[in-house]
Amino acid sequence: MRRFLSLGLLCLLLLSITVTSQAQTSSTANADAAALELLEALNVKSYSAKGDAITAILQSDDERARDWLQALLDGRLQSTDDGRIVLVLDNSGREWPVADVLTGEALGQMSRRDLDRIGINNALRNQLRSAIAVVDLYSPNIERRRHSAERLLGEVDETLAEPLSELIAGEQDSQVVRRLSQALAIYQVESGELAGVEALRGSLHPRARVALSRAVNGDDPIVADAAASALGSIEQNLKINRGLETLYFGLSLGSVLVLAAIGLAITFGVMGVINMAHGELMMLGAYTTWGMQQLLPGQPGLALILAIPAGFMVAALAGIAIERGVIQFLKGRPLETLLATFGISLILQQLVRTVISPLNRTVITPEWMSGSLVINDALSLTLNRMVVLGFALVVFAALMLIMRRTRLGLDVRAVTQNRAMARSMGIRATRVDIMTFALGSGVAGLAGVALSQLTNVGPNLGQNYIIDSFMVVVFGGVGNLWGTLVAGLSLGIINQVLEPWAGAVLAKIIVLVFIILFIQKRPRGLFPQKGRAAEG
Amino acid sequence: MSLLQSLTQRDRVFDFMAPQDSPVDVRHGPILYMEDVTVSFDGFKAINNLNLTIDDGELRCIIGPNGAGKTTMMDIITGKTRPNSGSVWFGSRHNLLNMNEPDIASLGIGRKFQKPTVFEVLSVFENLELAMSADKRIFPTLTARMTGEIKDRIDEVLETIGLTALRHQPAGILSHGQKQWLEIGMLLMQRPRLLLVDEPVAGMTEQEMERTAELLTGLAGKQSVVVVEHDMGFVRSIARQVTVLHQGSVLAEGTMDQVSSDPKVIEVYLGADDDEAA
Amino acid sequence: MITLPYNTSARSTHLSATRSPGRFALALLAAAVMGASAQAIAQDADQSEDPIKVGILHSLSGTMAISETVLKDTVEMLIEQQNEAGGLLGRQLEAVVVDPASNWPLFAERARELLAQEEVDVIFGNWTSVSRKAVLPVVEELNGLLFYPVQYEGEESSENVFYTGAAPNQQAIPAVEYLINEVGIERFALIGTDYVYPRTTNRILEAFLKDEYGIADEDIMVNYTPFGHSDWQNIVSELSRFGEEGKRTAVISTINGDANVPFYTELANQGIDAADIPVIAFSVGEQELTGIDTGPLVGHLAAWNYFMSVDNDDNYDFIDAWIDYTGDEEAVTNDPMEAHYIGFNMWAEAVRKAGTTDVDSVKDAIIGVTVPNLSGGYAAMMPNHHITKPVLIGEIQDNGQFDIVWQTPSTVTGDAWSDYLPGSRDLIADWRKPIECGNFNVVNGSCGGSTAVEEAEAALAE
Amino acid sequence: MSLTTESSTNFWLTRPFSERSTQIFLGVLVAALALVTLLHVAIPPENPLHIGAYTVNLFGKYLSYALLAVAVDLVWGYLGILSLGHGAFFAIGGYAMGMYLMRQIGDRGTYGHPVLPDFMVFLNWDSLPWFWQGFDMAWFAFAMVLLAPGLLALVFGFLAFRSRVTGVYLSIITQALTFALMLAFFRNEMGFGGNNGLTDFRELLGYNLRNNDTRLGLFIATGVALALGYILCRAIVTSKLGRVSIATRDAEARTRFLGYRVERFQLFVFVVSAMLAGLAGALYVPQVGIINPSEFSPIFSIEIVLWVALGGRATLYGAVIGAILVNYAKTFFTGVMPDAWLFALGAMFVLVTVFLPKGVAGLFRHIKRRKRDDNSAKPTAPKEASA
Repeated sequence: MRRFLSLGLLCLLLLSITVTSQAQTSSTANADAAALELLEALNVKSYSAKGDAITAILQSDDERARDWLQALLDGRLQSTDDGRIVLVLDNSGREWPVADVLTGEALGQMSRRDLDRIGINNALRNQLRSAIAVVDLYSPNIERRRHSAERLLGEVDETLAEPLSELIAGEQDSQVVRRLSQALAIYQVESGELAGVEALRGSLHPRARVALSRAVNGDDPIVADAAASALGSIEQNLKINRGLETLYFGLSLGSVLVLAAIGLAITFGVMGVINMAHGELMMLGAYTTWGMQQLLPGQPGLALILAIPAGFMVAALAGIAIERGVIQFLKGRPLETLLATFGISLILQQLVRTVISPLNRTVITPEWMSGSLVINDALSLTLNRMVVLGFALVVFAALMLIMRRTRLGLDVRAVTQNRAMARSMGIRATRVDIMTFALGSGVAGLAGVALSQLTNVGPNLGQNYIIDSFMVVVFGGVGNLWGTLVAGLSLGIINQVLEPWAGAVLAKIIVLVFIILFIQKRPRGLFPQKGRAAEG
Repeated sequence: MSLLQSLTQRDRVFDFMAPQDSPVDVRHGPILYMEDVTVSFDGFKAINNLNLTIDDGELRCIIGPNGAGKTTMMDIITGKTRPNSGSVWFGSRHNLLNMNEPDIASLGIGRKFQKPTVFEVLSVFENLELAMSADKRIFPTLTARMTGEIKDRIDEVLETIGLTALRHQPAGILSHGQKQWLEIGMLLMQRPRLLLVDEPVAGMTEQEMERTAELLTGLAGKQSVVVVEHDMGFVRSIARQVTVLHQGSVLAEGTMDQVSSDPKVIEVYLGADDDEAA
Repeated sequence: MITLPYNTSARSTHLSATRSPGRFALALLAAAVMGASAQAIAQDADQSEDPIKVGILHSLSGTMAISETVLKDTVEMLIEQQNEAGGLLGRQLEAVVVDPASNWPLFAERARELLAQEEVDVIFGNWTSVSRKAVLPVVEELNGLLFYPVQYEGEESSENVFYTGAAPNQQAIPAVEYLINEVGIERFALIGTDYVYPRTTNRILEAFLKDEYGIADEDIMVNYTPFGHSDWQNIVSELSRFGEEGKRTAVISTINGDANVPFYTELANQGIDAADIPVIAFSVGEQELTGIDTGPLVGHLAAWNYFMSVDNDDNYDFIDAWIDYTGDEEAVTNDPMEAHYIGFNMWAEAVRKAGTTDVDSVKDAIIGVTVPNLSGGYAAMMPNHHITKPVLIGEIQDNGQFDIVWQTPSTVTGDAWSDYLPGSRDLIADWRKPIECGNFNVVNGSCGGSTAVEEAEAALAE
Repeated sequence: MSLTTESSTNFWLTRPFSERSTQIFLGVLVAALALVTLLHVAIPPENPLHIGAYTVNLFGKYLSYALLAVAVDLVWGYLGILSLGHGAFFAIGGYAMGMYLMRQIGDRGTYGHPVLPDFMVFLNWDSLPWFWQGFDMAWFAFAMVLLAPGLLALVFGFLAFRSRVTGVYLSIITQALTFALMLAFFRNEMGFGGNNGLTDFRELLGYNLRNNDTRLGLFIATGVALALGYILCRAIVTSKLGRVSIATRDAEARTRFLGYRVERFQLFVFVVSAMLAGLAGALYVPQVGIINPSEFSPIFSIEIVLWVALGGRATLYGAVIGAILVNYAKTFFTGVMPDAWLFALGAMFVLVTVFLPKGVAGLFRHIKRRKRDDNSAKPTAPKEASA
């Protein structure tokens, strides 16, 4: 349906453009008068009348036309009780700020009760969308041109073909040119021209693929064969991309598991504390991110960056509190720690529910993390997950450094191997315990910060990860950081490889069964280690 | 990694058809026979082509500096550690290398650990009861009753190891020496053909040592006894045959005097006698 | 936060607690005595000033707290308003709040407590189907009243339950018709959490699409995920591939609460634009959106019977009252809240009509009761214990609200038994005399289903 | 275990009766059963001392939990195996019972199908899946209540123990087991009703489940089952096999050198425990009226362990006290402070672990020892190393 509209509008538009190019622009005063008239025309019941009004606005040479259409599309074009048309700037809350639709100057607040949206139905929506798309083809703004060029793929027909080739000739932005010519090629393939097939060879864009696969069944054998061969190579190419994609999915899921588990690998693996509150420490990290964004409205990116140290600190402090308040009394009684920390996790959850809210909190994804990195038309890597993946690796590396290179790491290992001995050598075991636990908790906080970009920030965040975390740590071999890394990533990949053909649920089940069998094959995990924790 | 694989895996199987304790055959030759046994823990050879034979009813002392492989040798005999190569026979019928600890134990090889390990929360009496040679399958164990002669036997052993007064105490509260005794007592309850005794007198007073010496020598003849000990005095007091281990293989063998006069031995071991004995 | 209900319900049990501290060691005995004494107090309370007791059975902890807590608050607010307006039949209302903690057996236990112990006159509660199924036998046995405010899979009509949420024909089917007729969708992906509501809805939709619009099998994709599923990468990329076959494609999502955030996040990041593949959700409302950064989701759809953005003064009053009650300027309202609003008013109306809170009288009186809903229309209680509702389609806006893009011309009557499921095609529910049956078979005119009997015999014969 | 082994000359099953602790326990249990029954039946409802059907039902539930806790204590307390997956056996037993109850509904379901349970009609299944066959016969179903969990425990335990998986590793794979089962049972294709599980039960052995007398009956039955289960566990624990278990718990290697095939003893006790858990589940289901996969959730299994720990590990009666205490507290708090009960529960766990390391039972024993410190009282609490 959009197709006809776009074509119709295009003709109108081309016409109007050519007209305006000669005509002198009249004085702004009567332009505004005219514009107001055009807009008033929108404020009618019948949708067909609105449609005409829209076309009228398009034909008017007013450069504000696009903004008006956009506003209409967004439902921000509203009429007051006295029939005046205004632009609603923000329609949340009870009082809405409005602006003059022509000059755009603010008119202050108005009660939502006194405002009525200029309603549109879906037909109008499509009309508006395509209209805007076509207008954008001529917009000076490259982004808009690119966007509307994207939309033209597979939408071209003979009437659009002509002006399109002119546009390609006149266009200087390579991307737009590429898209437009692809759009043209698709049209050519659809109309059975061999040239189009050649042009589309190797293109991974779905629309291109669709066009070719249709051409394969076309009546012209030459074209059909060419299309078939082109399609073949494309399919081949797609398979490879599919594989890469799955691998990426696996890695990113794995990185989440690693992040969630790595803190546990320290508190549980090294200290032998079965910390059921680990998940809630992650939750604290996530909430810190949210809090930061509340403190710094408008700059989610900065808030997120700041949340990294903040989240670490918050979780670490909470960890210290737990260690001092409870765990220190349970030395050498790992099971007791399970009970106590489980109690703590309950308390923390309910605390968040009562203090903040039982509802999930919105954590905004900053610009530089949203969207995805486009490798080609068939493969694009989501940015947020890529960042998380990188973050996980950095955290891991940092921990490795701390454990291997710093005094703390040395002390920790000493205390782990032989507490009494370490003591007698003047290592302050209690202090080491506090530090270790704080470190583990802090890392949990970091995991929370990362997770806030992927999933719910709510009271249940922790529970959803605690089980998996233990699985990963144990699968990797308690007390072995490398084990945790390998375990996390491999489990992630296995899961994602299985998912397409086994389905999400079955995949998870298979992974669990795999873990069970693996453990009974290697009772101490991937990388067994000696030491207090290993005796569990 | 498949389930099937792991089920058909050879070692550590629940051998439900494990050999019933057939009598140990010592008609021709020794009760314990180790040949060319080698064990290496990631590279380091703890036992290196060890050859050792113990005759029936013999009492043998094994000495050697720390790390000579004494304890490892016992681990091999009792099935705790599997050698990389070599063969270990109990009598001329049983190849110990394809048996697990319980089989070997029920075959009649008892072991006393270097660090005394008794069941701390169980009473002295119960410790002995568990050690007693009996049908050790599940249901017999479940339905087992305390009969008169069992009690007599336990009392007897309690007598021998002088713990009668403490019979109802949890073993956890015993002194180090007493634990040693209890463990020896547990060995006696097992009625083994071969006793492996690892440092029996560590932490014992003079008198206790003497009692232990009597005990062990008393045992010899009825049973074969292998004693690993650092305390030269004690060894001298009981030893007829002495084997010196060094770096995982036999350095010298013979009576105490022969051994102690052996230059090689003096060089590697007795030279450091004083601090070893300490 | 502490309102009347807490004090009373607390009082009763506190006393009992102080009665037998010494015997606590022998928990059994202690428990026995406590239970008894607790009951005793409850009875004392009854003899005294005798308020109308309204039970509230919503999870305040556990996984469902996220959705259910606000419903508890809603009912408390409505009770407060009712009391300010002079109560009901000259008696005050009193809320009895318990926490089933998102644990299904606990739901049954709590329901029993409310009815047998606290002797409440009506219960507002439950969210998940399974919790309703758990409570159902209890409510029927003890002859209570339950108002269930959430859209559900249908296939049920109990004498003691009133379904103020949408049945499939009040949400799913109109939504699909909208997609086909207004948006021109030719290809459908049905994505849902693996439990009974999505399963049934999707089965109804599949049948509907094939029978009514002749959609081919390969143009329908069905996929189920576990609860709280958080890794949507594979499925979303599968979706985008599914949508690339040249036909206009839409996703119909019956994904349950918690899993939505990661789903939409993934959707946004993999760049699936509402203009290309619109996602229409049946269980994502304003409440859920408060947890999502809606910026990238603008244009995706949801089908409900109410949206906070409904431009109607009753609605604005309700919202204002809600904001004042919660004291949170950002507080949002949603469809299940409206359902409770309607349900509560219907019950109150029925009580007035019957002049008593006696369950049987109210049950009879409530059928046919009509009260205004918040979208400017009226809701009527039908003989099958479902109500009439308008169906609204809303587009997600960047401010977490829905922009209503379509609406059924008139209200739709809730249908307990779907016409698109073989098992229930011939069943109707009618709780008026003479039928008085929840699963009346119009073919063989008998109460108690028995449509499937023939099929069963056939199956057994094989 | 106040009596010494020497006098244990009598038959192993009757041995517990000569024990002080068992006598007290059974005494209290019987008294409680009698009291509740009396207060329920004899006392008229208006009397403040009357116990309502609701409360009876509640206690019935607690008792089934108590039996479950005893089962866990048997493996954890005396064998040193911390199972974080016992909820699985409980749930499987429950499902076996649930399937029987579903079949009993017959054609009274909403769709009135003579054979298929509602949810199958609803999912368009035309015939009963094979694993539902036979569950219409009580004897078969009840046998399954014990056999199904027992079999699972046998296979799982066989794999785990023969390869000497111990400590945390064992705990975690038991957790993996129950987690996997939960996900599996959530799937509707599995044929166990998916998330909705099995519900809407009508009658058990012909007795109407929606009738208070049946509830009382179930309550008493559960009490009896608890008593029997307790006696059985006690008998095992006081037998020589029990001492072998303790030996295994504290010094596994040593026990092997004494000639005991440790893995077989572990397997035996594990299977017995699993069966008891299954029985508990089967008694639980008809009383709460629903069984669904959430019983498989790892968190629930952890909770069970918490009951035991809170009551006092390795005492059996401690497990009973713990189970009843925690669940009573739950009921109590969720009623009194719906918004904040988790605080109370959480605090309870923390405080008990910090201040009562040996649980409530430990407290008892402590007091007892205070009263008459005879030095024949022996520490039955395990060394943590075995955890």
